[in-house]
Amino acid sequence: MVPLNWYLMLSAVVFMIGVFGFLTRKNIIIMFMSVELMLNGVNISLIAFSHYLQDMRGQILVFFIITVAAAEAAIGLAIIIALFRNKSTAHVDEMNEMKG
Amino acid sequence: MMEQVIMNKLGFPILSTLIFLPVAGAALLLLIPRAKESLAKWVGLLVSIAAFILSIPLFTNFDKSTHLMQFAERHEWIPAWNITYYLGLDGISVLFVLLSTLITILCVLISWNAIKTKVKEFYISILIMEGAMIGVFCSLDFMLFYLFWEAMLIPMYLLIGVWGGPNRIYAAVKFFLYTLVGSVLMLVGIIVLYFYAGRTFDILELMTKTYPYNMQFWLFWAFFAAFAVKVPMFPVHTWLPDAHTEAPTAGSVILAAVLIKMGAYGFLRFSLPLLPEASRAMTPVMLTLSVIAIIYGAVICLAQTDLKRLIAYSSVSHMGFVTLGIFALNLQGMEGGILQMINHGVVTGALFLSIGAIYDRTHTRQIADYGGVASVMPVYATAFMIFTLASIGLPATNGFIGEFLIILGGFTANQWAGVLAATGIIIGAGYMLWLYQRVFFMEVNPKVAGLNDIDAREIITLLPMVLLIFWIGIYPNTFLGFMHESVNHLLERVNSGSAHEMNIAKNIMEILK
Amino acid sequence: MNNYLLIPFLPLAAFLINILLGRNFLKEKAHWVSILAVAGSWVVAVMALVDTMAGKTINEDLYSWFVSGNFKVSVGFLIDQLTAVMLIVVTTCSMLIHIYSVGYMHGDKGFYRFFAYLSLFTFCMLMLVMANNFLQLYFGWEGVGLCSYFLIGYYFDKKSASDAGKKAFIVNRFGDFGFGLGIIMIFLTFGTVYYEPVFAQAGGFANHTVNFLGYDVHLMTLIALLLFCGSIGKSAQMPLHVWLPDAMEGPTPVSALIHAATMVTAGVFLVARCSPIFSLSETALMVVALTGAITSLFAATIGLVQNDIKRIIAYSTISQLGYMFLACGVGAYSAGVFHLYTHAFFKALLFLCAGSVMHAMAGELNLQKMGGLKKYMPVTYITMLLASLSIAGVPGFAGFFSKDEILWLAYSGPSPVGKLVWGIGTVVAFLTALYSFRLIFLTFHGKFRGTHEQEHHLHESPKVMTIPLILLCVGAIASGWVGIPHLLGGGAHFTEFMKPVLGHPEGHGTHSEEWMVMAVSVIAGFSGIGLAYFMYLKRADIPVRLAARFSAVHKILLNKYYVDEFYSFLIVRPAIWIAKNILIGITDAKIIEAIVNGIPKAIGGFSQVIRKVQTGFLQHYATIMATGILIIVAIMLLR
Amino acid sequence: MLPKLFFGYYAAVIVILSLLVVTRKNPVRSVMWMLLLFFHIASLYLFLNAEFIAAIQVIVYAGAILVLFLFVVLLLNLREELKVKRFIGSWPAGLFVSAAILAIVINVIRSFVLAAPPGKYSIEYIKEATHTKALGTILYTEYLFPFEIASLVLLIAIIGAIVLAKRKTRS
Repeated sequence: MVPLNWYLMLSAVVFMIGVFGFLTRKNIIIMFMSVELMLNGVNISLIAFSHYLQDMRGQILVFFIITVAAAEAAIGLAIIIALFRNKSTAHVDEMNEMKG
Repeated sequence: MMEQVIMNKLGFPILSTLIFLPVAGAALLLLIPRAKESLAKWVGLLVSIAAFILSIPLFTNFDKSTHLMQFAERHEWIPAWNITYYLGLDGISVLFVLLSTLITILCVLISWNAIKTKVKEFYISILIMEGAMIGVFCSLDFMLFYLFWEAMLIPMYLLIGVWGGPNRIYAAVKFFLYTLVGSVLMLVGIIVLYFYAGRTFDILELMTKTYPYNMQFWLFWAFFAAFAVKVPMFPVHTWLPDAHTEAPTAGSVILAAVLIKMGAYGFLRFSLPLLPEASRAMTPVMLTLSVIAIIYGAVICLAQTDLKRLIAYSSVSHMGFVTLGIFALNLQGMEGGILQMINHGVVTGALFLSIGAIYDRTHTRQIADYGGVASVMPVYATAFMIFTLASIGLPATNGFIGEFLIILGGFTANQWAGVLAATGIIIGAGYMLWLYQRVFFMEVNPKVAGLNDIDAREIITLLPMVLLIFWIGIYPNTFLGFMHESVNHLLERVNSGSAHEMNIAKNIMEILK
Repeated sequence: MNNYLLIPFLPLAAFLINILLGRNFLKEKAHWVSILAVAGSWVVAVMALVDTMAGKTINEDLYSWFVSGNFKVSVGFLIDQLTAVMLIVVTTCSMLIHIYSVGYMHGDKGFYRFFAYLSLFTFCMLMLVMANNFLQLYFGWEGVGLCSYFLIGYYFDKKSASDAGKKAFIVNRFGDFGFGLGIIMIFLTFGTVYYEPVFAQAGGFANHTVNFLGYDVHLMTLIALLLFCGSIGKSAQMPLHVWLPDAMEGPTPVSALIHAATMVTAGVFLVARCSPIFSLSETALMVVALTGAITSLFAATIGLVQNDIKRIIAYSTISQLGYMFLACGVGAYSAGVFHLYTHAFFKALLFLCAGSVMHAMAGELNLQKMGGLKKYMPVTYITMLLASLSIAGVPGFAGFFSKDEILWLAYSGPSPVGKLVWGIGTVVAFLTALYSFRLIFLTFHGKFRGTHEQEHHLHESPKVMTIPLILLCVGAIASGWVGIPHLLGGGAHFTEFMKPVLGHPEGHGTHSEEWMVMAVSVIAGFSGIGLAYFMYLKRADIPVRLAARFSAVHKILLNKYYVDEFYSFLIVRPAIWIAKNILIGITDAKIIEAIVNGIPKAIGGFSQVIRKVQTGFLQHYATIMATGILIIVAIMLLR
Repeated sequence: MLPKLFFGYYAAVIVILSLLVVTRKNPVRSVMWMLLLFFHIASLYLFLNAEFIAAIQVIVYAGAILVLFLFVVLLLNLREELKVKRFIGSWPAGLFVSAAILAIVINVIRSFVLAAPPGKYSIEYIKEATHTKALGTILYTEYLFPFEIASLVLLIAIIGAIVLAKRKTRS
């Protein structure tokens, strides 16, 4: 039997790789994919908990997360397209309209 | 707490009607096309007149024999936080509602030709202002009160900032920030009270509790921040001259006649009954600040070159009298203070109306640009003379009754306060008569030669003020009668649980050894 | 009672009619309303006098003015002997001056306005004397001050006139400041402001002291002196006399009515009315007596050198008012009121004659440009001469009896300063005669010194003006006859009549002393007249030489002891300077505004620093956020 | 032992693929690696008795979302992407923060013990009721309301995406 801790560690690693990608990549699409990676990391731990606790709620939650992820991907990518159209770049370091 | 109030028996919810009729009128104005300016004016006028007529039952049906809240309405609003929609009037607040409805009509009238841009929006602001002002005076729920209190800021901010003079943005922002900083501190105070008193915003219920002195002390200063700014008391008065100077006529009138009364009203309605011990302990400070305001405001008027600025500083001085009367903590002072609030509303409102009338003709506020106006506009000069005399407290005008009672009360509370306040009256005569001389007397300044005298509309605008000045001056009992019971009750509350005597006769024995 | 209500309210009605309808409807006929009203008041006032002589006094409330707790005050009327005399003085003078004004103000563009103000003044003055409580007295007091302000500044397009009006009002406010405090002290002491209970209880407080502004003072002295502050202002006593000479900017009938006969005497009336309070304080009485004496001397010396015909009479008024206070100060209230009553006639007459002269001289006021007018205007000359004889205290004339009574009571009375003020009073009697006859001689005798144009224009005034002069002249001669002392075989009826209100002063002196006092004052009066004759008619070079010889003294007198300049230097200019430079310049601008604007500025400056954190890069924000999470996680999990 | 071996394989591949996703310069390659990653994660779900979720993972993530990503990547014409640096200047900070959080979390997870009692959805129960039915029953009864909201979220997302991505007609 694989201990729960292993799954959780895997989940944490995937999540933190996502965080790392989000924090460091220039390309906004890759940043977006990093976000998906983070969501998947969370999903792994939720499914693992669901299995070990013998409780369906974890899976329900994952189900909703995937739904929201889909919606988020649609909107996010639409924003990226709109952004690209205006700025002709997909690099976040070239977007600093909010500079104080 | 229902037994503490007399529910509204008029057959219709008069206070709610008074609050929301102007708001509904404002909503109606929204529907009017922008181009139809005169229609917007007429709607504004009719709505304000309707509100005034509806407020008359408050005057006629008021039961002067009780201190209880009258015309009360109470509905659940946000039960989760125990916030209720709770309205009512007592002898302290009823006159201000009447004043508000009257002043609004006059503001609409005086702005008839003066406002040329964004006419519809102007009247919307005025009407919303009216609703909020009445709401402040009627609220018996602290949260509701705070809501109206802050709601007043927005139309006033717009009135100054959109239709004001050249430096209006600065004045509007200054006005807004000053008042907001104060009221936020009050909000903290309200929340503290809410939790201490067992989660209620009901003002009447809060008044039945007693609070530890330490807490009272801090709450007093939190409330002071809100109310003193509004009054405005001495060190926080500098927004007033700017706001008055830059505001359009109607804005100045509302500001002078009603808005700055709310500070003093707040002291009466909240600081004194909720925090009696702190109020008593802070009396020396408050009296000192009042006396400083009286003399400081008066002396500073001597050097003003701008008409509206001069009247604005005279407001500081007159409101010093009001706070002096209130914190004298005796019957004469307090009744004088309340009456003086009405008086100041009438007189300073009238002065601003008059200045607005002549400003429409000359477009200058500099005193040096005037001179000899009495030769050119005799009717106007007569009206202005009456307002000037009322402002300097000549007997038979309303100013005298208020100032005399205040000085009597102030002198009883603290001899120095009374004596120093009385010197304010001397200086008051000095600057007002000097102003009158420079504007109306002497040779006709070419800049005012050939001006038309005030027309029927302006006479109608000023006439109610003249009548009120003499009515209050010659038979003030009509108005003082509203106050006796409520003020007595308030004083009982303030002086409860201490050896401090409110009866003047007892004070005499202290004076006479 | 109801009839008596007509006394004040007829003029009020006339005022309202004139002010509302005068400009558009009544115009040149405005005087009818006012004259009829004041004539009606006069008739009722005479009825009131008759009633009071029969011993009937009235004290009734009309309606409750205002109530606040135990403070209650009404509009109400008290008609007793003192009031009745004042009513006669006020309505008579007012009526005659109204009539005179019809001629004097003829053709003025503010004709209706003038009569409206006169009516309003009459109303206020009557409210003042008829009040049965202090607050209504104060109402009338301020009301007459207001009318005085209006009428002094009647020619408001002249700067000097509007300045003078304003000055009168503000200077009076200084006095009223004390008066108002006095009323408050009265209320705090007695719990009421009605005369009757106050005077009834006053005796019970005779020995009380009170803590006033940190000092323990004698209660009655305090109240009396506070009230006296009001009198000083209204009756133009030192140091608040400065407004009265300037008040001559108003039309001459106004000077006669307000600034000679009635309003300025209100101060004396107040002291007389409050005699039960004043009598309880020796200090207060002494202050009153000395103030009166010093003022009368001071004003008389100024009057000697002035050249403006109306100003001389104005200083004469101040001086005579000082006399009245002198009388009150030695306890001889009825003598003071008696002098008030005779003075009203001869001083009003003097002013009206001066007005008549001005009328003839087309507004010229300078004595040095007149001379020899007696042949052009005989009625004016004779009436003015008689008035001057009266004021100089020539036996038989009204002024003689009142002045003599004052001097005798000062000399013989119990007052510790009696002998001193008697001495001053006698000197003043001499000076009065001197400047009065200087005026007569320079105006009416000798050669005309003005321009030819003026000389051509000289004429006697119309009947509507001369008839009031003649009627007042009768008063100036005969009004004193009601008070002929026992010594001269009279009955001293006036004093007897006033006794219920003002008490009877006890003078203790022998008949020979009384003769001596009388003789001294008569001699002083005649020598003044003689000296004036010598100096201004026979040897006109003497005054010039004297002025040159004592140029410093002359200059001080000519400039009225520099009191105006002193006030301007001490009060007016510092106040404006402080307002401009300290309050606006420093307190408001540098301190309060600095704090108010400084806090946002500091916040703004701080924001300028920390805005650099806002790089606008998404990932910098995200990194900071992640760092925050790191810290939270570290704290929560590694605890 | 076998399950641990399986787990070891999947875990290693998932970590490697994740790293590849976030470090590739060419976005198209990242998407491809991510596709592979999702299949591995789906397999892991099967391993945890969540076959429905595994299917969803493949269908929605791999089939829908990633295709969308691919579309966008191709749409944006990222030729010059290959010429610039892939990380921002301050990437060490990001690396440090994420590594530090990871270190802490791993450290805590090591000693994590599941203390709660197991629920009723045991393996036997699911085997009997079938996984989809068990999930469906709870989804359409207890979680009906969130489910409806989720559908609303999707609807709004569809509209929002159209509005945002649509070219402005007036130029």
